[in-house]
Amino acid sequence: MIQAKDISKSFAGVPALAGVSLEIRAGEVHALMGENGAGKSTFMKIVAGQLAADSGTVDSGGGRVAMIHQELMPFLDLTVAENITMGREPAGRFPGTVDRGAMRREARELLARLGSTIDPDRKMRGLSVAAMQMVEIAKALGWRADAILMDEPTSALAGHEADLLFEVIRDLRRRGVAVVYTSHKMDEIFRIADRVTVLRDGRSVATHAASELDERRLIALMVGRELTSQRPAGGAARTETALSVKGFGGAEFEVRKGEIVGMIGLMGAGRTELASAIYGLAPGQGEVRVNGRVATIGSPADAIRHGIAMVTEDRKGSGIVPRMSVRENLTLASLGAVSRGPWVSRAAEAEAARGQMSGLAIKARGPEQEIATLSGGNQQKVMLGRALLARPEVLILDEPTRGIDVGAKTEVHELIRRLAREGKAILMISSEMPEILAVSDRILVVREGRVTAELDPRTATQEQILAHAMPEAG
Amino acid sequence: MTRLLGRFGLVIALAVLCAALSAARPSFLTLGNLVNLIRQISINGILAVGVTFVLLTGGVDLSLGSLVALTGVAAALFAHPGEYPVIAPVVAGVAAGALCGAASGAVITVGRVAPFIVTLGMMTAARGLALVASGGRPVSNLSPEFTALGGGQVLGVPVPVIVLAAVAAAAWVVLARFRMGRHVYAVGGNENAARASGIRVGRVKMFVYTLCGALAGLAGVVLAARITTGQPNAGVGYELDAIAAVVIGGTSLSGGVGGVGGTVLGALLMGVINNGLDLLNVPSYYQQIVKGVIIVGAVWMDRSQHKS
Amino acid sequence: MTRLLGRFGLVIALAVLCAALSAARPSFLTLGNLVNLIRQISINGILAVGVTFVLLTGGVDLSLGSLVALTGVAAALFAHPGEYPVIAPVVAGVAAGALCGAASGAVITVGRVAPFIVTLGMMTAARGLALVASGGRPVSNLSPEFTALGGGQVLGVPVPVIVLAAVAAAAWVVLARFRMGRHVYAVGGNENAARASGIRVGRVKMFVYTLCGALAGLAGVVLAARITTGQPNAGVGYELDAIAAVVIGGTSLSGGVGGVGGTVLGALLMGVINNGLDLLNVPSYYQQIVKGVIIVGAVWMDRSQHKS
Amino acid sequence: GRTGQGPKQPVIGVSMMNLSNEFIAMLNKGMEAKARELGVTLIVNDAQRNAEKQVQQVESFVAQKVDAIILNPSEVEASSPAVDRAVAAGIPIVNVNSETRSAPSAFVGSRDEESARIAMEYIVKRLGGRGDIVMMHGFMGQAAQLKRDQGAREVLRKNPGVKMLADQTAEWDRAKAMSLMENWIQSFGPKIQAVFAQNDEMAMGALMALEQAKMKDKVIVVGVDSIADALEAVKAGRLDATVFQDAKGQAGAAVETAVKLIRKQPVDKQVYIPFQLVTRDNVAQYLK
Ligand SMILES: Nc1ncnc2c1ncn2[C@@H]1O[C@H](COP(=O)(O)OP(=O)(O)OP(=O)(O)O)[C@@H](O)[C@H]1O
Ligand SMILES: Nc1ncnc2c1ncn2[C@@H]1O[C@H](COP(=O)(O)OP(=O)(O)OP(=O)(O)O)[C@@H](O)[C@H]1O
Ligand SMILES: [Mg+2]
Ligand SMILES: [Mg+2]
Repeated sequence: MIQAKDISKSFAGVPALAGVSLEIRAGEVHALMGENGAGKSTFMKIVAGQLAADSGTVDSGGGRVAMIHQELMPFLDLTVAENITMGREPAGRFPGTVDRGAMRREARELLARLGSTIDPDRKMRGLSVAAMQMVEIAKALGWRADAILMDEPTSALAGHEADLLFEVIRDLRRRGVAVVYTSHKMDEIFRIADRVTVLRDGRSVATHAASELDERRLIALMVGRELTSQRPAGGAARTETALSVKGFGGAEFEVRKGEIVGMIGLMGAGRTELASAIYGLAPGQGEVRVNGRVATIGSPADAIRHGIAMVTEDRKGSGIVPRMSVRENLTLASLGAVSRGPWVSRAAEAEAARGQMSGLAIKARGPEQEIATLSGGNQQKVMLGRALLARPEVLILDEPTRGIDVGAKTEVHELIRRLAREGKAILMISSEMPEILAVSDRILVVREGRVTAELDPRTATQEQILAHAMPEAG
Repeated sequence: MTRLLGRFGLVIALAVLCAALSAARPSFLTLGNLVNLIRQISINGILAVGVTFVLLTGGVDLSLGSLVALTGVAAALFAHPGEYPVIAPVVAGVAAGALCGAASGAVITVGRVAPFIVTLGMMTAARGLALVASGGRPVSNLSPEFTALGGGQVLGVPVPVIVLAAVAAAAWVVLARFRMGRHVYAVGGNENAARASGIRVGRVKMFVYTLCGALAGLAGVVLAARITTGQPNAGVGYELDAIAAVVIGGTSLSGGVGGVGGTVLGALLMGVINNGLDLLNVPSYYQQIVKGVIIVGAVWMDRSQHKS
Repeated sequence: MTRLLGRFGLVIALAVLCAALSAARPSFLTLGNLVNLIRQISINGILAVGVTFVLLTGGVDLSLGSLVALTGVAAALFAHPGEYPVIAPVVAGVAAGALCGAASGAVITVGRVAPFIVTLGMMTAARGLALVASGGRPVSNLSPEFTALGGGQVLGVPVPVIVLAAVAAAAWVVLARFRMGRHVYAVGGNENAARASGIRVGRVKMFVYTLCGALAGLAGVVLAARITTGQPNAGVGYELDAIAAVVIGGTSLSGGVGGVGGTVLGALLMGVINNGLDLLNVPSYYQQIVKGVIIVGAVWMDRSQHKS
Repeated sequence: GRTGQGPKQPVIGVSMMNLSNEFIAMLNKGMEAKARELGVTLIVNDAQRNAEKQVQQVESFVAQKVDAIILNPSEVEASSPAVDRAVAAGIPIVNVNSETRSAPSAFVGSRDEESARIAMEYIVKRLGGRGDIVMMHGFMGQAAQLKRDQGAREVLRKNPGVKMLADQTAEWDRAKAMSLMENWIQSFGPKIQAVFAQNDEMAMGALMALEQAKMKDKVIVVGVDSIADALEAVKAGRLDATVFQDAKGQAGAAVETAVKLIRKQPVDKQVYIPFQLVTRDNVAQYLK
């Protein structure tokens, strides 16, 4: 179906892909695996014809190729239906016109296939990242392509929605559509992939049938060494309360020093909304106390002053400043610490940036590389580094490992643990059940903006969590 | 519905202004003055409709004022009595505008030069061309059939008003019902995503700049007919008035949001302010202060309405 | 280093232009003419430096021309011989500018009205204020100490050139080395990210509009001193020239990218074009055509240089 | 603004070409003074140099049913429809200061060509019929620029000994004129013997550039309009000459004519108020 031969591509002289060849057959799900920055997205964009290779050929035999982008590309001020049908609008009665009714119907049908009930007439702006990802998937399906490239389609989705996507993928496979799939969620690969190709540093390392692999071997191929994936050490929670929250339409909880509280819920459960309100980024009525003292927070600047830092979920929208360097992005929330009066101290700043880059193993050509040209996972690490440099006592992490590779994910989990051991209070929102179970000391389940249950990760089961997260029947 | 509601604050601002004016000056709400008012906004309205397309793609066109002058001269050169049929000057004006617009569009898409710079260059160059083409002096002695396009009436409605209505209606249909309209919003909303959706972004941009130029040409024709001469120094500053009408009407300068309905409201608001201040006989210097304050105030009101 | 290289094409365009001019007119490359040239760009340069800050945050300021008039009048009112020390008119001009800028900034941040509209309103209102304050006639009879700010020299260097150099250097330091500078880039680069990083976006915007107004005031003072009168109708269209210099210099209209170095180059390029066309005695009409083409051409060259 | 009161005062609509222009503002002041004296109400609109706006304003006056209209046209051709509208509506209209192609009920003003002719003849006389000059235009294509250009060239044609080195627009603006003059000094240096600027603002700019280059004593500078600054400069011996246009005289005559037309009294169809050359010798009578 798709023949890619000897694809090479470099950015500003630095190779991102070096002679990658790949054959994708009709009716197979081909997983493309690799660490952050291995070249997966670059490869997919070249196959989709959205990026020109330096050398090499792509032959898709005249078939149509659609792509789900890792970085969401919504038209924020258009409706969901308009987004889904953009570029292939159903023709209306007169030449050149569009049939808006058909557009809406088609959007609703595509979303229904994914089990989503998003209103096709809603504006994209204001949808959660997860909802936008759903729209993006629906849009790619709408092309009825012969091959679909899916670049981390589930990075913002919770297990339940991912399951529905897998149903759709299996259906596509039955119809002979070729699917190329990337994800950093290992379990997904073994559930859905027929074959797996591993990229490492822009080279193709191996292609195997998925059945020949297990998680440990796959990780070893990706990372180039065996990874000792043990469960992180146990909690270090102390007794002093660092953060306590009351109000915000039905939330009341505390996070103690050294404690990691995981917050889980279905897509759109309101976790982001709640966290943003605490951080002063979104409107909300409630009381926040840090170390027992009431913190009046009207803006993130206030929050940071009170020792709260947050890594936001929407990396592109409210995370990176794309045209700034890695250094400038890292120190953005802590310029005061590297300044004398109004002057930014170049030396202090560079040192702080270098510290985070090595501490988080950020893969970049150097601190001066423009952050927009980093791979998604590495951008995410920069966001973490920015929050850490603000030296917070309370750290709110909204989907902190979204798009981060297995190796790095373990590192980030270990890092979160370490921060907890240093006494920081951590509120971690995640849609990945295994992550919540592995990292948290305590789990809060959120539904419709309210905390509906508090569970112990050592005893809680996935079914139990789901039961609290699902809306009550009737 | 949502679109109209989106501009609710603006409608209210307009209504309040009109009520205040007709209370102070009964002559404001006469049919004569209202027709007069709409005729007064026709040139700005036509330009504003054209530039709405450009702003929706996230671009800008600063050359409109100069294009009005150039195309007015071009039209006037073909409008002397007894030389050509009356369609000739209209075609000449619109074609000259479309050509200039297309030239700007080509440099913007092919050369990837910022629209601000390209159309600023066009603004300067087109003014020079207008002076060269006219020899620096007004082109007059125009046929009565041609000047009727500016001063005439059909069934009691002034021709410029009919032209504006037709242009606005057509633009609304294109933006709301045609694929090209969707693509205009897409390019302005997220250019990369538009490209990734298979939209030929270059073509869309060529389309909007050419259309905007053509409508500037139409405005130039109407203006030349109205003032019965092709004036090479006409239209100075018209581009800002046109863009202002569009932005007052809620179209974002960064593209992707807005539409022609708001633009017409915006042009209307500006017309009412100008007309009202003249009717109230506010001294010229204070007029400007009041005008600045009202424009900002109306948009402010509109925006706060939005939030609620 | 990368920043300078980024503007490499512009430097080349400038060099080519200068070489061609000095070949055609030996008088171009005389010290006298070069000093003359830089003095001529000083007003536009000061305005352009100010508006660079605004454009970097993704905003715009259309009121500059009117502010130049208003602040020039304000300064002139305090500059009659034997009334106040020479610092008084300078303070009056700069303060008037800063005040107007702060007013625009406040409406933009508090009212969330688009900068285009707010500063357009300010453009109209400030012009009216200038006319009211001056009674519509030039304020003349200014003290020689004051007019020396426009016509005087220090060690052979004209005062306006010194003012421009000081302003540009200070602006460079703020943008490249101060926290506030970084915040300006962050707000323009991604306002949401800036807010989430604890930057008080409103304060940054207040800062840039106030600064831009203050520098417009300084430009107004220098202009009034140079033409030895406070002209209420001075400065029409200056805002476009200033913004053009900034954009030619590589600062993006959507914010976040650019800097003062490019702005100075942009102002220089515009100055060379104006000076050169006068020296070559190109006829008026054609001057405008040539000017438009050169500006677009230079930026095009700069952009294509970028890609390689 | 509205002047005077009373139930049956006649109302005159006035559309001025540009009230930010000093001369036009003086014209306006003169009209208001005369209106007060005669007990009529003026509604003054400012067209801000825009002919189309001027047409609109006259249309508004017609819609308001004023008794008479005074038009200070911004363009010969482009402002003509304004006159046509008033005539069609049967409202008397008086053009003041400059002409339109369409014939108004009456005209009060001066011939703009004449001002340039007077200025240029003065320059030719000072140069003894032989020399090199430069000319600064107003905003290209505007009526005043065209007519002053025409008047100046008429004189040059009759005096082939006087050569125009360069002519360029400075758009009526003092700062632009200063830069233009600086550039001319760079390119022609001492060859320039005289400057004719189509208005006094530009003449002042040229004057200051020449003074800074320490060349003023060798170059004759002449402007038009007799604005306050120019008169002061003539008095101080800096500016060689300007041409006086009688704003008060024009304004008074215009209002008087309009009132007569309202009262259906006979009027002169055309009242020309002559220009006068102002030099150091006679400047005292224009300064007050
Ligand atoms: N536009 C660009 N300019 C410069 N470098 C780039 C650009 N795009 C990608 N790169 C570099 O190419 C390499 C491969 O990036 P790519 O996005 O393909 O990685 P990836 O495998 O998709 O990673 P992730 O899992 O984090 O999404 C990275 O080192 C990245 O920094
Ligand atoms: N699929 C959806 N359909 C409609 N509205 C949605 C959807 N997803 C989110 N929302 C809106 O967003 C609000 C809360 O979203 P928020 O982003 O806070 O949720 P979340 O728990 O962080 O979930 P996630 O980020 O996984 O989507 C909801 O109240 C709802 O209005
Ligand atoms: Mg990727
Ligand atoms: Mg969320």
